[in-house]
Amino acid sequence: MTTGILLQITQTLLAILLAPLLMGWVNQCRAWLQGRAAPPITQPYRVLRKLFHKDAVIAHDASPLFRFAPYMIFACMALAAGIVPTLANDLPFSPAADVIALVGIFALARVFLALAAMDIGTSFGSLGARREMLVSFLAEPALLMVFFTASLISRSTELPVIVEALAHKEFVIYPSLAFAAVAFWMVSTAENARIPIDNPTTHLELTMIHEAMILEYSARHLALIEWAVALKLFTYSALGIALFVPWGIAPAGDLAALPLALLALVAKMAVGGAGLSLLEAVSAKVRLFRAPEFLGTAFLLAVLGMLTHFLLEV
Amino acid sequence: MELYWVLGIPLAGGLFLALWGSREHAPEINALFSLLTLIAAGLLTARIVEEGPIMVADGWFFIDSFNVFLVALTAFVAFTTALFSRPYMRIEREHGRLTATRLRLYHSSYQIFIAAMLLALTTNNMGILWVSMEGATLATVLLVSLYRTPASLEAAWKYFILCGVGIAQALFGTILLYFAAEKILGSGGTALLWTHLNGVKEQLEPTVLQLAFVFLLVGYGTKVGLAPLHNWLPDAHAEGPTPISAVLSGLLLNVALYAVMRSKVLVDGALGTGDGNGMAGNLMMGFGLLSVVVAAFLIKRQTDVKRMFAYSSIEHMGLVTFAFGMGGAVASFAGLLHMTMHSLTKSAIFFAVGHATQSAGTQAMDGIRGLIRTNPTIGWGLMLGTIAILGVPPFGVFASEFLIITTAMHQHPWATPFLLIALGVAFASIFGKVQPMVFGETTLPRLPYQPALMPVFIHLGLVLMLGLFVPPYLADWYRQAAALLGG
Amino acid sequence: MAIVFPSGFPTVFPPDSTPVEFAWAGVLFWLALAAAAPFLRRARGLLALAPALCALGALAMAAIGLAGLLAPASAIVLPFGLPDLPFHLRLDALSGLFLLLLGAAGFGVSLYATGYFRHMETGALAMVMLWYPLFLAGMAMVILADDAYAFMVAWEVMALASYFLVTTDHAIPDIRRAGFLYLLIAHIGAVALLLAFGVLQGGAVGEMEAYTFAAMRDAEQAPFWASVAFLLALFGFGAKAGLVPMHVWLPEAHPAAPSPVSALMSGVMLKTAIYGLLRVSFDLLNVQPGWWGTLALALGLVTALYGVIFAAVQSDMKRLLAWSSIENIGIIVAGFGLTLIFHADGKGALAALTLTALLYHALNHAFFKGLLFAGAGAVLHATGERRMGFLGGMIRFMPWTAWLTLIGALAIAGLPPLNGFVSEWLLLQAFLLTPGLSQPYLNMVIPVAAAAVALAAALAAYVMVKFFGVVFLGQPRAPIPGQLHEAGWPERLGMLWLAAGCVLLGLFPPQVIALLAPVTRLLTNQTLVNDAGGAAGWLLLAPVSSERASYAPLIFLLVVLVVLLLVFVWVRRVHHGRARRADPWDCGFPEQDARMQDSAEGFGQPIRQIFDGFMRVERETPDPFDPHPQYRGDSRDKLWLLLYQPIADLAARLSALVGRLQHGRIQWYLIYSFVTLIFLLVFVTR
Amino acid sequence: MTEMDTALTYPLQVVNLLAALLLLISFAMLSQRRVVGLITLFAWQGAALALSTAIVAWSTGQHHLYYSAALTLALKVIAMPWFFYRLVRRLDVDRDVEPMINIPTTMLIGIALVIFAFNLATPISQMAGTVTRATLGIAMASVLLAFLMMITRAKAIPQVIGFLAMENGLFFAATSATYGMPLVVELGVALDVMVAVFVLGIFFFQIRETFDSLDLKHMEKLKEK
Repeated sequence: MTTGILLQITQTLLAILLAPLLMGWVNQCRAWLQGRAAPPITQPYRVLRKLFHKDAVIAHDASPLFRFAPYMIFACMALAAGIVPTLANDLPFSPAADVIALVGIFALARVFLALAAMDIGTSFGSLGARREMLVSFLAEPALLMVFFTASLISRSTELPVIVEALAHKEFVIYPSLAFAAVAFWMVSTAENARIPIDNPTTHLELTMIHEAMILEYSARHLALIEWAVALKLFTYSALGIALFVPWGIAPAGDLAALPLALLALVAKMAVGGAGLSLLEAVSAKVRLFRAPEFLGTAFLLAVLGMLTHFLLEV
Repeated sequence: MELYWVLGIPLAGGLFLALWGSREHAPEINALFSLLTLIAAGLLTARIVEEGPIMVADGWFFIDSFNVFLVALTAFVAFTTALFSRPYMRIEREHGRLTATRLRLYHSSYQIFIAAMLLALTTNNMGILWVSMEGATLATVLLVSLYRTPASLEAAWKYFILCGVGIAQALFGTILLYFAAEKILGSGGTALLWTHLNGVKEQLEPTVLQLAFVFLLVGYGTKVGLAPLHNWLPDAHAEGPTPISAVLSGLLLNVALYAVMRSKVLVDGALGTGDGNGMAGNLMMGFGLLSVVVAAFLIKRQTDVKRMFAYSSIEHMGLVTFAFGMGGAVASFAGLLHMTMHSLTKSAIFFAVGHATQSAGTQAMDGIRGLIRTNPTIGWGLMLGTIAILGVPPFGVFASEFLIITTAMHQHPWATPFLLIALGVAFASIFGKVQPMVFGETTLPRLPYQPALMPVFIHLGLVLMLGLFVPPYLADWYRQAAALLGG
Repeated sequence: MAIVFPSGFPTVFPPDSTPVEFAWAGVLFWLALAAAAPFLRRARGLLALAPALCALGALAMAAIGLAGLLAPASAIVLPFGLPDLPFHLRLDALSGLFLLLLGAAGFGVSLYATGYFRHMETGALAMVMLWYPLFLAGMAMVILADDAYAFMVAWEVMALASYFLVTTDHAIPDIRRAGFLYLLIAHIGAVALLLAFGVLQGGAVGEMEAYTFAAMRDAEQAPFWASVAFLLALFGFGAKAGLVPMHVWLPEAHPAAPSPVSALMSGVMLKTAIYGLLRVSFDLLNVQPGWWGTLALALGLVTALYGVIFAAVQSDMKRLLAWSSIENIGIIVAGFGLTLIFHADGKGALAALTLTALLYHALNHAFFKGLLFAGAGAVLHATGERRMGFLGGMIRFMPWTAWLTLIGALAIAGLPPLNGFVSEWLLLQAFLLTPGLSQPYLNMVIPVAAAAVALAAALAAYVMVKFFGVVFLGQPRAPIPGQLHEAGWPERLGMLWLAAGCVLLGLFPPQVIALLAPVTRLLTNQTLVNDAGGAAGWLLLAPVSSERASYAPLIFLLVVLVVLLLVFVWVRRVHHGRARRADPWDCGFPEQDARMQDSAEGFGQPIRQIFDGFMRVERETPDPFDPHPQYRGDSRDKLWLLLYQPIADLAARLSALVGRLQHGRIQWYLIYSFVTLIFLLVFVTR
Repeated sequence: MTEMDTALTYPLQVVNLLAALLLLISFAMLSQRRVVGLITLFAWQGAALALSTAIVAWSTGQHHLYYSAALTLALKVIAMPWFFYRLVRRLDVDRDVEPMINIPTTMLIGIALVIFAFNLATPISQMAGTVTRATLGIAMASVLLAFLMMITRAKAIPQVIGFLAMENGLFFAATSATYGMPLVVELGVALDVMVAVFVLGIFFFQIRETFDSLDLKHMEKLKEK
C-alpha cells in the first residue's frame, strides 16, 4: 500500500516534470522537419521560468473566476496524469476515477478555461471559448467511444484493469482497437489543439482556438496554463500508450520492472512525439467549419471499432 | 300532499303573475314563488328519501328516486335562475330592450314552464307526460322571441316547428305504446300508466315497442338536442333572454331525456335486454356519440358566446345519452351524476355570461375582453365555470366523465377514440375562446350595479363539493335511480 | 389499514400514526394556506410570510418522505371522494422518494420565493399565494394517490394550479398563448391517462372498487391490453414530462411563469410524470414486454438530443433552461427504457442499476434545475431582462447569485465531482453492461445509444458555458437599468440550499444509493450492491464490482484541492503574487467594446449550422446604416409545423364540414329529422 | 267485440272508406299550391276525421270518443279554418311560391312513403285487438305525408297547416286504431293544439310586422358562417 502511494506520487510528479520535456521534444522535431533551427529541448522550462518571474497583468474588471481558473485547470490535469498508468500499474488513486471520470476531468478543465476566456468580455475570448466548446462536444463522445471499445474488451472501465487485460494477459489481436487507435489519434489532436484542428504556434487571431482563449493571461497564470497544456499532451500520450501499446508497463507490485518501464516509457514517448510532429508537418490545418466533419469521422471510426468488437470478438 | 304543492305553486304563480306581473315587484314575486316551489320540492324529496317510491291520486302520479331527484334539481335551478333574472331583467329593462308587458309575459310563462316540467316529471301517465312536454315547449316559445328582434323571431319559429314536429312523432310513439298496452291492460285510463306498463313490460309486443321507441326517441330526442335533430337548440339558446337559456339548457333537456329513459326501460323490458346491449341502448349510444362529436366540431366555429355554450350543452347531453345507452350500474350512475353537474354548471355559466354580455353590450366573443379586470367576480365565475364544464377536476363534471370514459374504455373501446377527439377539440375551442374573454387588457365598462352572482358561486360551490364528496343519502338516491334504469 | 381521521382532519396524532397520515396532514397544511391566502389581502405582512410557511411545509414533507422511504408502506382511506370510491392514499418507498424530492427541492424554491414575491403588488400576490400552495399540494397528492380517481384529481389540480401561476401576468399575449397551450396539452394527456386507467381497472369491473390501484395490481392483464395501457400512459405522462413530440408546450410555459414557479415546474412537476411512468409500468402493470423498453429508450434519446440542441441555440435564458429540462427528461426516460429492457430480460441487477441511475438523475435535476431557474430569476428580477443578448457581466454585480449558479451550471453539465456526473456515470456504466442481453441486435445498438447520451452530456456542457458565460461573465451588452441589486437573503438561502444539495448528492453517492435501495427493491426485487469492500465502502462507489468500475468523488475532490493548494502556495512562496490591473489587451485592438462579445445567437451559431435541418430559423438582419445593429436569429422547432399545424388544420377543415349542417333553412332541418326517422324505422324493422 | 271480427260491419267499412278519403286528402294537400285551397282541404280532412271518430264511437260504444269527435269538429273543422281564412285575408298571403321540390316528384316520394308505411304497419296491425286495425297504416302514411308537406312548403302558413295535418293523422291513429286514448290525454292533446294555434297566430303577426312577409326564406339568417 505505502509503496503504492509512493509510486502514485512519484508517477504524478514524474508526469508533471516530464510534460514540458515532451512538449520541447515535439517542437524540436517539428522544427527539424520544417528545416528550421530547433530550439533546445528544454525551451519550455525556460519559458515557464520566465513567465513565473513576470508580474501578472490583469484586466480591470476581471472577476475572481479569471484568477482562479489556471490553478483549477492545472490541478485537474495533475489528477488526470495521476490516474493514467505510466510506469507501474497499481495506482491507489485510480479507483477514484475511471476512464469516464477521466473524460469528466478533462471536460471540467475545459469548461473552466472557456469560462475564464469569456470573463473579460473581449471579442477573441468569447470566440475562442465558443470554438473550443464546439470542438470538444464533438471530440468528447468520440473519446468515450474509444474508451468503451477498450473497456468492452477488458470488461472494465478501470485503466489499470484495462492495461492488465491488454498487456499482461496472453497476447490477442483486437481489430477493433485498430479503429479505436485511429479515432483516438484524431481526437487527441483536436483536444490538444494541434494541427489539423488548431495550430499552437499560430499568430493569426482569426484562426485561433486555444490561443484565443488565453490571450488575456500573463505571467504565472499563463505559465500554469501552458504547463497544464503540456501536461495534457503528456497524459494523452500516456493514455494512447496504455490503451494501444501497453507492453512494458510494470504489473502491480513488481518493483523490479520499474527501470525497464521507465525506459519503455521514454522510448514510446520519443517515438510518439516524433510521430505527432511528423503528422503535423505533413498535414495542413483544416478550416474551422471542417472540424465537425473531421471529428465526426473520428466518432464514426470509434463506433465502427465498437461494432467490430461485437462482430469479431464476442 | 307535498306533490300538489309542488305542482300547484308554480301554476298559481303563473296565473298570478299573468294578472299582476307588470307591477314593480314582479321579479321578487317570481323569486318568491320559485322559493316556495323549492321548499315544497324539498319536503317531497325528504318524504321519498324516507318512504321510498309513492303513488299519488290512485296512480296518476308516481314518484320514485329517479324523478324526485330531477324534481329537486329542477326546483333548485328554477329558484336560483329566478334570483339571477331579478337584476338581469331589470338591467335589460333599463337598457330599453324590454317593456313592462313583455316582462309580465316573461314572468308568468316562466312559472308555467316550471309547472309544466314538474308535471312532466311527476306524472305516471305517458300521455300526460307528452302533454306537459308540449306545454313546456309552448310556454318557452314566446320567451325565446321575447326581444322581437328578427333573429329572435326566427329562432323561436324554428324552435316551435322543429320541436312541434318532433313532439308529434313522440305522440305517435305514445299511441303505439298504448296500442301495444291495451291488449294486456285493456283500454281505458290505466293502459298508459308507466307503473302498470312497467309491471307487464315483459308481455308487451316487442315489434310494436321497437317502432314506438323509434318514434319516442326521435320525438323527445329532438328536445334533448341529439344530433342531427339538434338544430333548433343553438338558435333558441342564443337569441332568448339569458335566464331562459339557462333553464332550457339546465332543465328542459334533462326532462326530455327523462322521458326517453322512461320509455327505454319499457322497451328493454319488452325485448328482454336490460344491460345496454339491446337495440334501445345501441341507438342511444349511437346518437350520444354522434352528438358529442358533431357538437365538439361545431363549437370550434362559434363567435357568439351563448351559441357556443349551447353547443356545449348538446355535447354534454350526448355524453349523458351515451352513458345511459351503455347501461350498467356505474354508467347509469355516472349519467345521472353528469345530468346534475351539467345542469348546475351550465346554468351557472349562463348566469356569468349573461352579465358579461350585458357589460360588453354584445354577445360576440371578440367584443368581450379582460373581464377579470373590470368585473372580477364575473370573470372568475366564467373562468371557473368553463373549467368545470370542460371536465377539469376537482369539479364534479370530471367525476362523471371519469366514470363514463373509463367504463367506455372497458366495455366499448371502439367508442373512446371519438370521445378523446371530441373532448380534445371541445376543450381547445372553448378554453381558447374563453381565456381572452377573461384575461388580458380590456376597455369594457363596469356594470351599472352589483350583478347577482350569488347563484353562480352557489352552483359552482355545489359542483366543486360533489366532485370531492357526494353526501351518502344523495349517493344512495343515485344508486336507486341507477338501479331503476336497469343498472 | 390505519385509522381514518374524523372528518379527515388530524387534530392530534395518535402514537401509532403512520407516515402517510403525516403526509396527509402536510397536504392539508398547504391547502389551508391556499384557502387562507385570498382573505389576507388586508394583512400584507402575513401574506408575504406565506411562502416561508410553504417552505416549512415542504421541509416537513421531505422528512415525511424520508420516513416513508425507509418505513414499510402505509395507507389510509379518506372519508371523501366518489361514493363507493373514497380517496385512497398510500406511502410506499417509491412515493416516499418522490415526496422527499418534492419536499427538498420545494423547500429551497419556496425559501427563494419568500424573497422573490416580496415586491409583488398585493392583489397579484394573494392570487399567487392561492395557487402556489395548491400546486405543491397537488403534486404531493399525485405522489400519494392510491386509486385512479384520486390520482387524476390531484394530477389535474396540479396542472390547473400551475396554469394559473403561469398566467400570473396575463396582460402579455404570449403568456396567455403559452398558458393555453400548456393547459390544452396537459388536458389531452390527462384524458389519455384516464383511458389507460380505464384499461387497467381490474377486479369486479362495474364496481367502483375496480379503480383502486390495489385492484389493478392483482387484475390479470391480457398482453395486448397491457400494451395499450402502457402506450396510453407513455403518451399521457410523456405529454406532461415534455417528451418529444409532446414537448411543444414546455419551452413556452416554463419561461412564462414567475421564476420560483418555473423552478418548481421544471424541477419537480416533470418528475411527477416520471413517478407516474414508474408507478404504472412497474407497479400496476404486471407484464413488461421488452419492446416497451426499446420504444422508451429511443424516445428518451431523441428527446435528450432534441432538447439539448435547441437549448444551445436559444437566446432567452429561461427558455434555454426549459429546453435543457427537456434534455434531462430525455436522459431519465432513456434510463427508464433501459430498465424495462433489462427487467424484461430478467437481468434484475442491471435493472436495479439503471433504475438507480434514473432515480438519481431525477433527484439531481430537481436540485440543479431549481437552482438555475432561481439564479436566472434573480437576474431577471434585477435587470428585468430575459434576453441574453442584453445581459452580461452579472458576476460583478451579483456575486452570490453568480457563484451559486455556477455550481448549478457545472452540475448540470455533468462535471465531476458534482451530482450531475454521478447519475450520468451510472447510466453509462449500465450501457456498457448490455452485452449480457439475449437479443444480439440490442447488444450492438445500445452501446451506440450510449454515444447519444455522451453527445447530449457534452452538448449540455456547451449549453451551460453559453448560459453562464453570456449572462454572468464578460461585459454588460446593454446599459444596465438603474443600479443592480444583489438577490436578497431569502433568495440566497434558497439557492444555497439547492447548491448544497448539488454538492452533497455529488460527493456521497454510496449513501444516496443506499437510500434508493428500497425503491429498486420495490420495483425490481433487486438492490444495487456497492461492492467497494468494507472500509472504502463509504467513499467508493462501485456499482457492479470494484474490478469493473469505481468512482470516489471525495478522493477526487481531495486530490484536486490538495494539488490546487500546493501549487498556489508554491507559486506564492517560490515566486510572487504581484499583479497589476490594466485594460484588457485583446491583441491591442483599441476600439474594444461590449457589443463585440459573442451574443447568445453568436454563441449558438455553430450548433445551428450543424443541426440546421431540425430547426426553422427566423432571422432579423439589421439594416446596414443602423448605428446599434442588433442581429436576432430565433430558432424554433419544425415539429410545430410538421405535426401540430396539420392537426389544427384538419380540425378546422372538419369543423367547416360539420358547419355545413347548420345552414339556416328550416326545411333542411326538417329533412334531417325526417331522414333520421325513416332510417331508424328501416333499421329496427330490417 | 269478438263477433265483429268475423265480418266487418258496414259502419266500420265506412270507417275504412273515410280512412282512404283521409289519405286522398293528404295527397291533395301535397299537391295544392294555393293557401286557401290548402285550408279548405284541411277543413275537409278534419271533417272526415270527426265523422270517422263518431262512427267508431257509435259502433263500438266507446262513449268518450264522442267528446273527441266533437272537439275535432269544433277545432279542426270550424275554428281553425276560420281563423286561417281570416289570417290569410288580413295578411293577404294567398299565393304560394313554387315548393322546394316540384309537385310530381313530391307525389312520387309520397307514394313511396305510403308503401313504406303500409309495410311498416301490416305486421303490427295483425296483432291489434281492434277491428279497425288496418287504418293504422293509413294513419302512419298520412303522418309521413304531412311531414313531407312541411318540408316542401317554403311559407309559414302552409307549414303550419302541414303540422296540423300531421296532428290529424295522429288523431286518426288514436281514434280508429286504438279506439281513442284515455280521455284526459285526448283533452290534453286538444288543449295543446289549441294553445299552439293561438301562439302561432301571435307569431304570424310578429313575423309579418318584422319581415312584412310570411316567406320562410327571410328566416335563414341564423347559421354557421
